[in-house]
Amino acid sequence: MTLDTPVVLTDLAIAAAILPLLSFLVTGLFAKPGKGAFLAILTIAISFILSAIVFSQTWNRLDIHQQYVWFTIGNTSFYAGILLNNLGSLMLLLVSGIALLVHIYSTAYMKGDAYLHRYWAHLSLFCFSMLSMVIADNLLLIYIFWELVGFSSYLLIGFWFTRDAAVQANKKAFIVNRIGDLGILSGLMIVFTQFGTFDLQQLLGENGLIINAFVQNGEWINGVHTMPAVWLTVAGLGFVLGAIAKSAQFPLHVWLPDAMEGPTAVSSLIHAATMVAAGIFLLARLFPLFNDTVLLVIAITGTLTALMAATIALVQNDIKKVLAYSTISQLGFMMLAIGIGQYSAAIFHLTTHAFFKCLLFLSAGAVIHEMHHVKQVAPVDFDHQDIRNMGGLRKHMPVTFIAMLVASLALIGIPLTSGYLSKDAILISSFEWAALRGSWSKIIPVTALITSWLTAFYTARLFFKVFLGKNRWRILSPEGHIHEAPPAMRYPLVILALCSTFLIFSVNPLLYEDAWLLRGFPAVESLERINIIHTVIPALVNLLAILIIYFAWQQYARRDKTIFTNRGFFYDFAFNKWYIDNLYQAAIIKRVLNLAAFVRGFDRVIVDGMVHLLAKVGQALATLSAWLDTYIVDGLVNGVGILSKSIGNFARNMQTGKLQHYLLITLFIVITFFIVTYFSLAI
Amino acid sequence: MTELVFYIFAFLVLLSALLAVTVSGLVRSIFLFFATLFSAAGLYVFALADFIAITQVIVYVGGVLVLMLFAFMLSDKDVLNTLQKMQQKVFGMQHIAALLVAVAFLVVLVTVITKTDAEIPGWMQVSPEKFVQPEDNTANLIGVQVMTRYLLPFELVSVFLMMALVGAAHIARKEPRS
Amino acid sequence: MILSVLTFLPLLSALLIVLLPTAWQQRYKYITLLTTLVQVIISIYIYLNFADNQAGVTREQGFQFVEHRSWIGLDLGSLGRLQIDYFMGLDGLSMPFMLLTSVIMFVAALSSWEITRNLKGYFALFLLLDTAVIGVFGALDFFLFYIFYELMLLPLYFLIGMWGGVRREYAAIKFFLYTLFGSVFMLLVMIGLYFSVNDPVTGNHTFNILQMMNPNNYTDGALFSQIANQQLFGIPARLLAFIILFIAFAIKVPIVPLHTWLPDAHVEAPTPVSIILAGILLKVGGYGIMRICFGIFPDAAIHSAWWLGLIGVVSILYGALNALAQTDLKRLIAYSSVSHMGFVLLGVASVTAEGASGAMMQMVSHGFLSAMLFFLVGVLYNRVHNREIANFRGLALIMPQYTVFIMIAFFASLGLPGFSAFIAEVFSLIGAFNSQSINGLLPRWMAVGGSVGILLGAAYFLWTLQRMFFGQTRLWGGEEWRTQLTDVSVREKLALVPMAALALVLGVFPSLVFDKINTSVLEFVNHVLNK
Amino acid sequence: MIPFTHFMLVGAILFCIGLYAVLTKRNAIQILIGIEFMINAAIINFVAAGQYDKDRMGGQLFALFAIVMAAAAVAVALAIILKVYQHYKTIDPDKIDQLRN
Repeated sequence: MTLDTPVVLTDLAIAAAILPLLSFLVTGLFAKPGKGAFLAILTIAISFILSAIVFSQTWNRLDIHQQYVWFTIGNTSFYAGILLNNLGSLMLLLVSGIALLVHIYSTAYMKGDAYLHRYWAHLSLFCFSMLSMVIADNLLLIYIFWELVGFSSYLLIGFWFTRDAAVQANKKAFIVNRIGDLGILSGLMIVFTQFGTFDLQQLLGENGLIINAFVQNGEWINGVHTMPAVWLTVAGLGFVLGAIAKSAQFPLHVWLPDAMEGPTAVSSLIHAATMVAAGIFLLARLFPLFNDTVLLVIAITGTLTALMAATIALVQNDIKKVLAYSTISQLGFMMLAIGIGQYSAAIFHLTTHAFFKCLLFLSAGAVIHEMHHVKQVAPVDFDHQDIRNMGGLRKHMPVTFIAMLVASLALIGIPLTSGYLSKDAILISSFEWAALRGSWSKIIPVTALITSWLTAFYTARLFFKVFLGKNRWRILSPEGHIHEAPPAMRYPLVILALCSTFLIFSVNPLLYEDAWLLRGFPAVESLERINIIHTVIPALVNLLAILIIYFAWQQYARRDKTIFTNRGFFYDFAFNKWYIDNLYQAAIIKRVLNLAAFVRGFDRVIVDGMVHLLAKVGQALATLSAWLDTYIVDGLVNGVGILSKSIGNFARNMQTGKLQHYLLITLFIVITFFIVTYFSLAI
Repeated sequence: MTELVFYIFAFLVLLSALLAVTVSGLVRSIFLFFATLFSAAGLYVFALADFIAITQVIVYVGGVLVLMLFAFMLSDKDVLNTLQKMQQKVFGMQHIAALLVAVAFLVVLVTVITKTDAEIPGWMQVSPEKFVQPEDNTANLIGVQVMTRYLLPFELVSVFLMMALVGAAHIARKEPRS
Repeated sequence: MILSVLTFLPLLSALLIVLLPTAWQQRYKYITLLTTLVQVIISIYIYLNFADNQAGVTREQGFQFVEHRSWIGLDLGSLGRLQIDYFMGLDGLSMPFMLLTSVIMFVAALSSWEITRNLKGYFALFLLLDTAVIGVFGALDFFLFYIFYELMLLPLYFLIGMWGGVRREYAAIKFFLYTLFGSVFMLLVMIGLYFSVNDPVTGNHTFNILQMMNPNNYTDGALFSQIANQQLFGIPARLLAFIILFIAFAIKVPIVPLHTWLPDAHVEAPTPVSIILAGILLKVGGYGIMRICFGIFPDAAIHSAWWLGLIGVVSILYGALNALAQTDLKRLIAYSSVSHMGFVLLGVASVTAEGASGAMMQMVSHGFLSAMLFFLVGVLYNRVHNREIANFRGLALIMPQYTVFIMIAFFASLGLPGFSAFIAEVFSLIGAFNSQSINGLLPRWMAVGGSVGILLGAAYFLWTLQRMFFGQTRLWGGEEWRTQLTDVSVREKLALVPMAALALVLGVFPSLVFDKINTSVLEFVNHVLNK
Repeated sequence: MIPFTHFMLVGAILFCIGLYAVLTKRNAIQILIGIEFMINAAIINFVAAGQYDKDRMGGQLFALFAIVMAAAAVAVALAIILKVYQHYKTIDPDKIDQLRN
C-alpha cells in the first residue's frame, strides 16, 4: 500500500479533518480549566502533517473522490464524501498550516486565561469545521461545515463573554452570516431541484451537469428538469450572498470589524486567514455555476468593498480595526478576481493573503500583548489597542518589527513579497478583462488601482505609528516596559514572515505568471495577454506606492503632527464606516423589532382578541340559552316544583308564631267554611 | 220616639267603637272604649235590662276602665311612653286582610241574622206573657233567680272573680330587685 | 401484542398508583419513571425490529406489530353491523413517534420531581395521558383513534388546570375549548366517513382508516365518495371534510391563527406538561394531518396544498417574529414552536418525498428539542420562579453547565448543522422548493420565504442568549438569586443529556430516522399524488 | 218595641269592629279593647234575647256573669301585659314570637 492510493489519501484527509474534532470533544467534555493546549496542538500538528502528505500527493494530479451513502430520502441518496482536488488540498494545507502556527502562538498569547480549555476546544472545533469544509464533496456538506465554521467563529468571538461588546459582536456575526446562509440555502434548493444531486463532481466535473445545462428561450434546461432561467441567476446570487456574508463583503461586511472583540489569535486565524476565505473558496468551487450577470455582481461587489474598506481603514485608530478593514479590502480584491473570471488569481491572493494577514494580526497581537502589560502598570486607563497610544516600538520589539515590516510590504504589494505577485495578478487581469469590454468596465480596474494605493497609505500609517515615532505610551505609563514577544509567539511570526516573501510561491519574484500555485488552476476565462499592462501597471503601482509610503513616513514617523485634520465630511464618513451600521440599525434592525412588537401586539389584541371575542359570544349565547333553559324550558318543569314549594312556603308562613295571624287564618277558614256550606245548602 | 233614642245609642256604640279601633293614641282609644260601653249600656235599657245596664256602667266603666287607666298610669313612666308611642300602620297587608275578614264575617253574620229574621225562634213566640215587661222589677227578678236557680254559677263566678283579681295582683306585683 | 402492552402499561401503572395508599406517595414518581423506562425499552425494541422495507400507509399488510381484533360488533338489524375494531399497527409514519413519545415521557417523568401537590392525582393523570398519546399514534381504526384523541384532552386539562401557574384555569379552559372545538367537528366527519365506507370483506360500514383511504370502498353516491362528488353548503363534501379535519389537527400543531392557546398553555403548565405538550402533543397534530387528512382525502389535500403551504410559511414567519418580541422566556420558546411547526406544514404540503421526510424529521427533532428547551426553562423557573428575560444577565458565569445545555438547545433549534433540526428544516424547504418542479403544488417563493424563518430563529435565540447568559452577571433578585441559581443537578442532566444526544445523533446520522420511514413516506407521497 | 234583629245587627257590627281590632292592633291593650268589644257584642245579644225569658232571666243573668268575667279577664290580661312589657320591653304581640322557630 502506498501513500498515493486514493483510499489511503482520502483516509488521511478524513483523519486530518477529524482529529481536531476529537480534540474538541475530549477537551470540551473532560478538560480541566486551563488545560487542553497539548491535545489541540498535537491534533492540529498531525493534521498539518497529514495535510502536507495529501497535498503532495494530490497537487496537479487527478481528482480523488470518495463517497459513502449518508442517508436516503425517497429515491434520492445523499452522500457524504471527500473530494480532493487542487483547490481542496491546497486549502487543507493552508488552513492546517496557519492553524498550527496560531495554535502555537496562542499558548503564549492566551496564557493565564481562566477559560483556556474552552478556547482550545473552540479552536479545535473551528479547525475541524474549516478542514472538513474544504474537502467536502457536496454542497450539503459544504453548507453544513460552512455553518459550523460560522458557529465556531461565534463561540470564539464571544470567548470573553462577559464583555458586552464581544457578545454583541458574535451575535451580529452569526446573524449576518445567517443572511448569507439563506442565500446558500436558496442556491442549494435550486441546484437540487434542477439536478437532483448535491455532488460537486457530478455537478461541476468535466461533463458535469451544470456545464451541460443550458439556457434556451428563457428556460434553464438540463435534460431532465427545466426552470425559468432567472433561477440560474438567483442560484448564483444566492451563493454569492453566502460568500459576501462569510467573506465580509459590502453590504454584509459589518460583522468583521466588530468580530475583533475576540482574542487576537482568533482574529488572525479566523477573521483574516481562513474563515473569511471560505466565501472565496466557495465561489471558486462553484465557479462554473455563475453566469455573466452573477460574475459582474461579484466583480462590482468586490471592487466596491475593496474601495470602501480601504477608505475606512485610513482613519481607524484601533490597530485591529485597521487590519480588519484591510482584510475586507483584500477580500474585495479576491472577489474582484473571481468576478473577472480569474479564480486562480483569487485563490493565489487568498493564499498569500492568508500568510501575510495572519502575520500582521499576530504581530499586532504581540504588540497588543505588550501594550496590555504596559497598561496594567499604568496609572491611567487607556485603550491599549489604539495606535495613537503606541509608537517607537521598533527598538523594543525588533523581531516583531521586522515581521510586521515584511507583512506590511506584502500587503502593499512591494516586489519580492508574495503580495506583489498575487495583487499584480488581480490588477493586471482586471485591466485585461476591462480591455475586452466597454469603457465603463474600466471603472473596476481603476478603482482597484486606487484602492491599492490607499492600501499603501493606511498600511504605512499603521506601521509608522506603531513602530516609529515617539514612545507615546511612555507618557501614559511611565513605569511600563515593552519586551520582545515570548518565543512561542515569536517563532510563528518568523515562519509566517518567510512565507510572506516570494520564495515559496515563485522563483521569479517579479512575474506572477510563474507562480506554481497559479498554474495549478485552469484559467477559466482566457484573457488576451496585453504585455504593456504587465510592465506598466506594476511599475505604476509600486512607484506611487513608494511615494505614498514616503509621504506617510513624513506624516507619521518624523513628526507628531500631520497635515490631516480630524474634520470634514470625508473624515466623518470614513470614520463612521460609511454610516452603514447606523443605516442597518435604523432601517433594518429597528424595523424588524418594531415589526416583531407589532406582530406581538397583533397576536395579543387581534388574534387572541378574536378568540376571546368568540369566547365572549359563546358565553353570551350560553347565558342566553341558560336563561331560556331556566325560565322557559325548566320553567315548565320548575313550575310544578315552584307551585308545591310555594304551597309549602304558604303553609310554613302561617306558622309565624303571631297570634293575630293564627286568628286571621282561623277566621278566614271559618268564613270559607260558612260560605261553602251556605252555597252548598242553597243549591 | 223611644226607638229613635235606641238608634242614636246604637249609632253612638258603633261610631265610638270604630273610632276606638282607628284613632291613634291609646288614651283616646280607651276613652272612646268607655263611650262605647256607656252607649251599650243605653242599649240594654231598651232591651228592658236596666239592672244589667247599671252593672255595665259600674263594672265596666267604673271597674275595667279605671283598672285600665290605673294599670299603666301607676306604672313606670317609660311604660307609658312606650304605650303612647305605639304607631299603627294603616295600609299593611294584614290590615287589608283583617278588614276583609271582618267585613266577610259581618256579611256572614248579617246574612244569618236577616235569614233568621222571618222566623224568630219559636220559644220567643210561644208565650208573650213570659216576656219581660217594662214595668217589671228586673232587679228583683234577677235577685230571685241568682239566689235560687243560678246559685252555684253565681258562687263560682264570685270565687273565679276573686281568684282572678288575686292572681292579677300577684302577676302585676313588681319583682323584688335582686 | 407488544403494541398493546406499550399502550396500556401506563394505564395499569396509573391504576396501581390510584390503589396504593397516599402514604406511599413519594414512590409514585418512581413507579412512573419505571413505567416510562419500560416503555422506552419496548420502543427501542420496536425500533430495532422495525422492518424498513414495508410501506404501510394504505395497506394493512404493510403495517407491523399489527393487532386487529373485533371490538364492538353490534348487530343493528337493517342497518348492518356496527363494526368497530381494535386495530393497532405501526408504519414508518407512526413508528418514530412511538419512540419519541416514550423518550419524552421518560424525560417528563424525570422533570415531574418538581411536582409537590396531590401526587396521586398528578401521576395517575400523567400515566393516563401517556396511554392516550401512545394509543393515538398506534390506532388505525378511526373510532379508536378518536377515543384516544379525546382521552388526551382530559388529563391535560387537569394537569394544566390543577398544577399550573397563576392563570392556569384560564389557560386550561382555553386549551380545552380550542381542542374540543376541533375534535367535535372531527366527530361529525368521522361519522360521515363511517356511513360512506364499506368494508369490502364483510360489507359493513367501517371505521377502518386504511379502508377509508381506498376510493373503491366508498358506497356509490355516499357523501364522501370521491366519484359521487357530493356538495355540502356549496362546497365539495370531501373538501369540506378535509378542511374540518385539518382545522381539528391544525389547532394541535398549531398553525397561525389558531395558535393562541399554545403560549398560554405553555406558560401556565408545569414543566413536565410543557414538555409533553411541545414534545408530543403538537406532533399529534402533524401526524393527524399526514395520516388522516392527507391519507383519507388526498384529492382535497392536493386541492388545498397551496393554502396549506401558505399557512406554513405564515406560521414560520409569524411565530418567529412573535418570538422576537417576547419578554418571557417560556413564551419565546412557545412561539418558536409555532415557527418550527410551520416547517412541518410546509413540508407536508409540498407532497414530495423530501418535504414529507423533512416534516417527519422536523416533528421528531422538534419533539426532542422543544422538550429540552422547556425542561431548561423549567430548571431556571424552579430555582427562582421567574422567567423574564430582562431579569437575568450573565448567567453563564454562575451556571456554566446550564449555559452549555441551553446553547446546545438554542443552536440545535435554530438549525445549526449537526443537529436534527437542520436536516429537518433544510429538507422541508427543499421539498417545498422542489414541489413546483415535481408536482406543481407550491410556488418556489414559499420555500424562500420560509427560509427567512431560519434567519429570524437565529436572531431571537442569539439575542436571548446574549441578553440572559452573557455579559457580567446581573440578576433582578440580587444575591438571593445568585445563591438559588445552582447549576444543573444530576437528575436534570440525566434528562437533558439523552435529548441533546438524540438531537445530535439524528443530526449526524439522519438515516436512523430516514431509513425507517423512507418506504412509508414514498408510499404516502404516491398515495396522495394518486400515482 | 225594638226588633230583636236590630240588636243583633248592632251586636254583629260591634263584634266585627272588635274582631278587626284584635286582628290588626299592634298594642296589646288595644287588642284587649277589641276583645271587650266582642264580649260586649255578645252581651248585647244576651240582653236582647233575655227580654223574652222572664221566668229564668237567663239572658240577663248570663250577661251579668259575662260582664263580671270580662272584668276579671281584663284584670288578668292587664297584669299579663305589664309583666310581658317588663320582660320584653314591648307589648307588640308580633314581636313576642318566641314560640316561632
